[in-house]
Amino acid sequence: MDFTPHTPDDVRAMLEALGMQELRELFADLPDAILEPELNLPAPLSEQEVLEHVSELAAKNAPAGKAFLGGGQRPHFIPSIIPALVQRGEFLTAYTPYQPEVSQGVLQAVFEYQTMIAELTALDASNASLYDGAAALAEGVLLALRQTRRMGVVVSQGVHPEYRQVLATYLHAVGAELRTVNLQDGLTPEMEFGDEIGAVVLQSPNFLGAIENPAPWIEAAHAARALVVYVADPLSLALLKPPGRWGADIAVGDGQPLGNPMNFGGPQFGYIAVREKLVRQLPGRLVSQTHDVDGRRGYVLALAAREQHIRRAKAKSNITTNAQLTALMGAMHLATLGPDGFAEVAKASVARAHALAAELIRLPGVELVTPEPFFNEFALRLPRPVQSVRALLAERGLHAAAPVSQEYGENIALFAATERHGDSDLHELVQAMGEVLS
Amino acid sequence: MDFTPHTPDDVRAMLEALGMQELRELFADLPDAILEPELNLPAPLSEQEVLEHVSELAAKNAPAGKAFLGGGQRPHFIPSIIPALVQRGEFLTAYTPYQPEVSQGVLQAVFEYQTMIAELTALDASNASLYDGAAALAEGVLLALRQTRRMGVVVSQGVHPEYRQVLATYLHAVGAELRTVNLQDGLTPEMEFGDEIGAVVLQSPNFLGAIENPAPWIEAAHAARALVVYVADPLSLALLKPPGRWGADIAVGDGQPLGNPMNFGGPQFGYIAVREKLVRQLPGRLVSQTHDVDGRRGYVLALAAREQHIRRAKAKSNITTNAQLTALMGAMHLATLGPDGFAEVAKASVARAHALAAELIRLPGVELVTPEPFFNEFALRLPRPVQSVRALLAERGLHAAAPVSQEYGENIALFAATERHGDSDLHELVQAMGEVLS
Amino acid sequence: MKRDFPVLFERSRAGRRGTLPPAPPEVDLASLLGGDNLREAPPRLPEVDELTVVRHYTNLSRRQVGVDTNFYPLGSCTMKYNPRVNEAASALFAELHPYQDPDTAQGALQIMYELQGYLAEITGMDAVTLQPAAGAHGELTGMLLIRAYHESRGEGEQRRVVLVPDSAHGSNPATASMAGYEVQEVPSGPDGEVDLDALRAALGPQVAAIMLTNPNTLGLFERKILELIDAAHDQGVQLYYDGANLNAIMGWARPGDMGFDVIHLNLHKTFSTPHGGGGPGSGPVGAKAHLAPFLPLPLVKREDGRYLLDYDRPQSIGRMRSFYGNFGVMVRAYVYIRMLGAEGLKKASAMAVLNANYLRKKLAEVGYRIPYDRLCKHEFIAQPPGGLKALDVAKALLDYGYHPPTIYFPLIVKEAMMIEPTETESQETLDEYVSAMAEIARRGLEDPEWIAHTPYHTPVRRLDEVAANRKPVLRWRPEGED
Amino acid sequence: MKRDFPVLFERSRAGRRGTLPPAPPEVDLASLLGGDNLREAPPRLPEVDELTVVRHYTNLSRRQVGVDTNFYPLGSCTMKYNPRVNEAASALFAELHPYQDPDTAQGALQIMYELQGYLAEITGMDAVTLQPAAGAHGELTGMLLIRAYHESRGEGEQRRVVLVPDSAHGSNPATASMAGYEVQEVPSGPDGEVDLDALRAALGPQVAAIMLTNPNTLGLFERKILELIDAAHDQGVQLYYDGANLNAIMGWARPGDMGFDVIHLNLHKTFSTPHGGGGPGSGPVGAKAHLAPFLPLPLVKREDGRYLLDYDRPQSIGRMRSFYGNFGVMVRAYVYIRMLGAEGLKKASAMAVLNANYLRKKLAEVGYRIPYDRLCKHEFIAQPPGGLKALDVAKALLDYGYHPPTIYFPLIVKEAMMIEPTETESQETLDEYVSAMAEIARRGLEDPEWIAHTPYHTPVRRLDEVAANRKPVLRWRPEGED
Ligand SMILES: Cc1ncc(COP(=O)(O)O)c(C=O)c1O
Ligand SMILES: Cc1ncc(COP(=O)(O)O)c(C=O)c1O
Repeated sequence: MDFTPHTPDDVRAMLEALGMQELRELFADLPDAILEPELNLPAPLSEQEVLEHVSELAAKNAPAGKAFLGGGQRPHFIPSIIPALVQRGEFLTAYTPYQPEVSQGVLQAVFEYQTMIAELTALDASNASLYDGAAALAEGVLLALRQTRRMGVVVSQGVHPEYRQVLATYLHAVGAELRTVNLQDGLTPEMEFGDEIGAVVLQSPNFLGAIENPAPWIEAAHAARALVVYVADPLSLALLKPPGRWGADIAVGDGQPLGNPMNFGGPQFGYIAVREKLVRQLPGRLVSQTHDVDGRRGYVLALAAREQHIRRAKAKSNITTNAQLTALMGAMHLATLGPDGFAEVAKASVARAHALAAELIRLPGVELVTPEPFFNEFALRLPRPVQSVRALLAERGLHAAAPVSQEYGENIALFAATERHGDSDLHELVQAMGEVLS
Repeated sequence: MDFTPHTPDDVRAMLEALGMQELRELFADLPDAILEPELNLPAPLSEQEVLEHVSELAAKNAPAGKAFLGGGQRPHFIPSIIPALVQRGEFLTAYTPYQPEVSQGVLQAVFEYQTMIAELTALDASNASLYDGAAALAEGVLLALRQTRRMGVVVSQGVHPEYRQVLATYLHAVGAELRTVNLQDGLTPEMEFGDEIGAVVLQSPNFLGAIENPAPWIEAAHAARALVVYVADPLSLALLKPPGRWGADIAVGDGQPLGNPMNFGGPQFGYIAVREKLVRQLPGRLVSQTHDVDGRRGYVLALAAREQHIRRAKAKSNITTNAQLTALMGAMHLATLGPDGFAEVAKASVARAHALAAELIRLPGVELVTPEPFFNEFALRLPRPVQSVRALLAERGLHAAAPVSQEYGENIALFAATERHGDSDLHELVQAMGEVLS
Repeated sequence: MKRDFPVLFERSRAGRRGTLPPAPPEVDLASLLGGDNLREAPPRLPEVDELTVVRHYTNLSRRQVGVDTNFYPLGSCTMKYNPRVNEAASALFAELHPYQDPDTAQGALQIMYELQGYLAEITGMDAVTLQPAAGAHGELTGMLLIRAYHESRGEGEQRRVVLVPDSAHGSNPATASMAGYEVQEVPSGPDGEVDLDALRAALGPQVAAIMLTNPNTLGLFERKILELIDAAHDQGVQLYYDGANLNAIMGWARPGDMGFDVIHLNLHKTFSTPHGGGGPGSGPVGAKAHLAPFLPLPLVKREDGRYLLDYDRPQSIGRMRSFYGNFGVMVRAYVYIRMLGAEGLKKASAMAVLNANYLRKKLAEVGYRIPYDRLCKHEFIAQPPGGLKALDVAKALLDYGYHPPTIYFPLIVKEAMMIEPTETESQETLDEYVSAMAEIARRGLEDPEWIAHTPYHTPVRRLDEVAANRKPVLRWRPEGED
Repeated sequence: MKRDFPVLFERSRAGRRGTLPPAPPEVDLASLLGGDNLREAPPRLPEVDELTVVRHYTNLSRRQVGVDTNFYPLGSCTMKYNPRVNEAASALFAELHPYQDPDTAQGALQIMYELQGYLAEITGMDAVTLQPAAGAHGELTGMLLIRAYHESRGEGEQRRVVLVPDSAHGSNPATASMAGYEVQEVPSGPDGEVDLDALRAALGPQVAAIMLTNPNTLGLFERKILELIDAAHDQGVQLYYDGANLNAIMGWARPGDMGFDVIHLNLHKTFSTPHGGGGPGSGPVGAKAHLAPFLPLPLVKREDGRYLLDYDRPQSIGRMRSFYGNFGVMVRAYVYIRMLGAEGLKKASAMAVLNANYLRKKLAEVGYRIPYDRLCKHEFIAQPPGGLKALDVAKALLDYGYHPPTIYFPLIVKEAMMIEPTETESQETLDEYVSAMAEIARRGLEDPEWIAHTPYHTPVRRLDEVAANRKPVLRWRPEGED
């Protein structure tokens, strides 16, 4: 099934209007040599058949809706209104709101999203979204380099290793220097920065779950006139002092914990928020309030002169399509929870994670790697190879013990807990871990 | 969680506006003796908790999405657009369109539904829907009795036994006489009707799946000036000669086969269609086209003088709430399939059922009870008690062999097949039946 | 630029396809089905592509309002918020067949069993059937229970009359007729309640039942309910409670405790299941022990930890519906009750009553007349000020973004506007609504032309209902066909 | 009566709750998290009930158009129908965690593996990464492959320039910059195609790559493509294909066969995944064998019937995104490809091109100018007649129920209207659109005042963009706060 409405008669009539007889004539301007290749693809399916096929594939996976896995993605409960609202065709099938008169729905939703991100981070302005946390980090650092006109970057090893890898790829491209500072006892050590450093990056809670004290780094960075890029899990901002309050210039992160499904890692969205003075350096879309000719409030895309379609080679970024729908889900999620519900979810997550850690470290050979205080994830050193522990747990229908990259040490696994885990879930995992490790 | 928006401050302020201090005062007009009973109900749950609970209950069922069960409900494939569209909040949360200016969505959808039902049945007019097939039958017969001013009803045993039971309940209430004519060799025998008979009811394909020849009954009924109520599975009307063409006056049936989920038997919808002269006897809502003050086409509820809210004790029926949303799903389903797709689904269903019957009757001791031609359901006499066969199949993950009431004979089971069944599904059932019966 | 919105059939083009089913097996239909049985011409369904279907219904929905879009205080209809969690929950049960082995549907039967129990507890009844498909269907079921009861006592012939207050919902007298009874109207007194003396006078051995709504359709609680019921019971008369208005007193009082013998509920009102543009609903019926043997087939019972469908009920009135009722709706109501619990149900009613009284007070302050201006329950009746018509106020409200109240009902109040805000609306919404009502009243009195021609900003404007009734056009036809 | 539509924050009331999570365990946050680390004041999120959230977003969506509501011929964006089956399918995979044991995600990995293969087949490339999150992200990935390739050959320092036609999409030069290159524009000739002589002149050992869209943004197929590529390859220059426009030639020709070295695709355009109001998308990149070693980490491979994530790729440019890309979008595209198959993809492109040419012809007939009036592919450029402005025609279209084309792009055509009808629109829709365009032209020329003030019937009318740029208001603030 191909979704084209054309009947054979339609095709004939339309070709005739063009003075043509055959569809091939529509491709007469293509070189003959390459025309009409045989494509080796499976035969077409009806909707019923494709859904049966995909359901069979889905049955080959074990859903991880109660995963104890973290590392940038966690299972959170998503209220039923959110898929119902976000899947309304108008949100789903619109594109970038170039025509504001008929796009107030998306525009206002973005404006509200920007406000929420500014509130969470305690910074002045957010853009409309970026691809993911890693891209947000890369864009945040490039922004800092543009602003400071420097080419040196220092990143803490506490930043998600995959984010750092993406950052490295982006920075290599523009010839910037990236230096990584290793964690000491699970925390970012204090240090000073030279005047070649334009951006200083740390994450809190860091990749191992530990809550950092960012004050010394921020002070040192500002002393060197570098900008601070602060990577924060947005759920942590329900309870923890926000980047803006610590003095950070730029906050970035991944929106998944704001009620986006895990989707095997994507799509979700990246957020970026900055201080006022950096607004015109922001990459991507920005929505501004304004008014129409009748004086009614309305919203438009603003400051497009930063963007590729106007500025081309000199644009702040090449980003075009962002992650509007998943960001909208995040905004709906925050709206549905409100400040109290948001704090309660975070609190439940913290409480569960601490309860779980307390149990797991009592297992023989298990050691807490993450220094306290930690948030809702923590790393353990296990007495056995982590991949096999994860596999043995999976056989018991449990998803836990995400392997942590070697750079942090041997046999380290990450665990997380959220509001989705009840006492019995924790108990089941502890039980299984006991069996698996014994 | 109770979905009330009132904060404690709101409650206080609103009570104050009423000169009250306590909520209890709002119930001061209730007798003290009965006020504030202790209700013994489970403790309130959050959305997350209730979904976990209900998911556990759901896990205690075995979904019958590939059931070979019929008898008024069958699994059919539902295109994804249908739930997406029907669950739009405007359709879901509106009520009877009393205010046509803001209800054109529902009104026009009903108008189109009425047109489709008229087309399927080859009759002149359909109402907006009734509860289910059984209620539609009862209402159809009451309509015929009103019109003929008679109190005698003859029904073929080929009509779904549950529908006949409902009919009996309704007719007993108004003191009408109901006579049932038994099937002979699976078909309704020819007969004549006396002049006390106002309504004559038959079903084709009948409950055992056999396609009846309704012509003799219809002729005999009309000779006695009785009206004919024809019960038809709407899917069969994709291929079979429609009630209107056979000469029936009233067609009724259940809309489930038009892409309504089975929902353990409800909700779906009942349809009723009649000849022009009976329109003002129809029960329930009717939507008519009209125009607005600017001359634009629009739709309104019409002929309300038939209905309870105007006519009270003299209304044609007491029906108020009908089955609008499920009827809308039926209309969307027909629109999505179109005449060709509708015929193809019916054809696949017929082909599968015949292929299945051909295989099953080769099993030892199995006998085809339904005379040919049949449509997409058929009855078999089994060499073992049907309930136990059904149970043994269920253990193998198969849903088939619906027990047929004793009145049709001993150990009779109903089987159905639809477009959802592939060759391998049929094969699996035949295999399992072989095992279960051996 | 506002053009007629096309009927889907008008978008049809011969040969165009929507969803393609898998190619059906090649079979000879004439030989399988009998050549004479085949349809000569296919039904003329629209031939449209999938995008056209999507656009058509999406845009139709945009010509429609609902609780999800607007404040919708339609009296007697309890247009409360319909939680989406209900939809998510009921979808988990969509693929159950009513004839599958009950051992493979234990979760579904458990829900029905527990819901029967919860509703009995909430209403103060002894047994509940979930079978009726809507409120009116429940009414008929309930009246047939009463009838069977009288018949079982040999009083079936004698008790031919059902008393119904003149304020009753139309479905009550209509139901009594369908149940084979003669309907006798009982007048309301000047206080809006049933005239107890008139009622006493009407009682007698010929009376089978009284159908009452309490609070009644004026939103007033019948304060003499206990005496009334005693008087009726003394004469062997059964008391029917129309529970469509239970949202007013849930958790605060139980019809069973008042003495009612039978009750129907509207799950699609009180228990938050969506109205769907007119249904499907669900109308469970609760009955006292003496009526329980007559409840329709089957009930769900529990035996040795298993749930089963009980057909062994020899005194039953029979079946009211195929299968087991609107199960999908039951799941929604079940979820709602589980989320609210006893305290939540009680709070919901309290907030519904608070909202109604607050709105009554505020509307009175801006000039609307309140014919029975006393403590109301979940709804109340207002009348427009001056010579304004309820219809005009309703139409003007459309331009202000509100769904109007029920108008011209109950019939005993002139220019009645029956307003039921429900508990899920906030004080701000009520205040904004009052402002709009005030402005409409002021403007309408100043400028009768303006109000007589409202609405101006709706997808269509006032429609010609007279033409539709005189010469109804109930189906689309291709041009040239009549 | 048309009032400002409130911002959700304005509907907030202190203490009001939406969804209630289960009550969290009682713990002392200060001791668990460190007192100094705690937030002093909670973020000021809206405090609203669930119904308010539902109404707010429902009504916002009613202030929004999309493919589901309107014909949306936005050039360069391929606003084709987004089948709902895609959504149903991707929902089946929503609860997979990227770090769960790959043996428990074999179905997901199989989809990725097969999709890599299908896209390679469709584009004529040797290897595909699914990691990029959108087209522009794919461009950057592709350009980094080229860079790594040149570096691997010791030509990294020398090849500093990327050639980009002046008609290119803005993301191309922006990408080249992000990839660390100097951008040099190549002019288009009078026929709208790249000026081959100018291009040849620009070629040299300093050039790393040419980024080309073919058909280009004028909708024209670059007829000299094979010569052009030969000339570039002769100089060691790599050819980048911006595949955002693949909808024009799918199944009819493959960029790989033309000689391109690397390509990105937009699953959210060509492969029918929804645009979501601006994303998320997915921008897979295909590469010829010589570039494959540089593809980002990880790829999905198959070994002994198992699917696994391959990180063992020493020459890789590294990671472009966390995890494995926008998997949910991949499922949608996978479903689409499986439904269409080779013949369906080919038909989709043919109908897209047929629609574009038909519309081009018809618009010319009613007076629109077609600057390059020859066979086009999936889109074409038109200019309004007389002195009309593209902007005004666009705004007038809004009142006629259409989403306007892309306007003022590409930059090389004055008053450009870039029209891409896509294959999922019917002839009738195109004809109706032409009528509207004709009427707008006629009326606009007759009545310049009318067109200058369009639209009249939209939720808001023309908005003050100058004010928004001069003094942007990027967030809501409570009254009194600045
Ligand atoms: C008071 C009252 N009784 C009975 C009914 C009938 O309920 P239903 O519409 O579900 O049949 C209604 C609603 O229409 C009602 O408001
Ligand atoms: C020709 C062309 N190239 C590249 C892009 C960039 O794709 P994306 O928006 O997915 O980043 C687009 C679309 O915006 C495009 O039209």
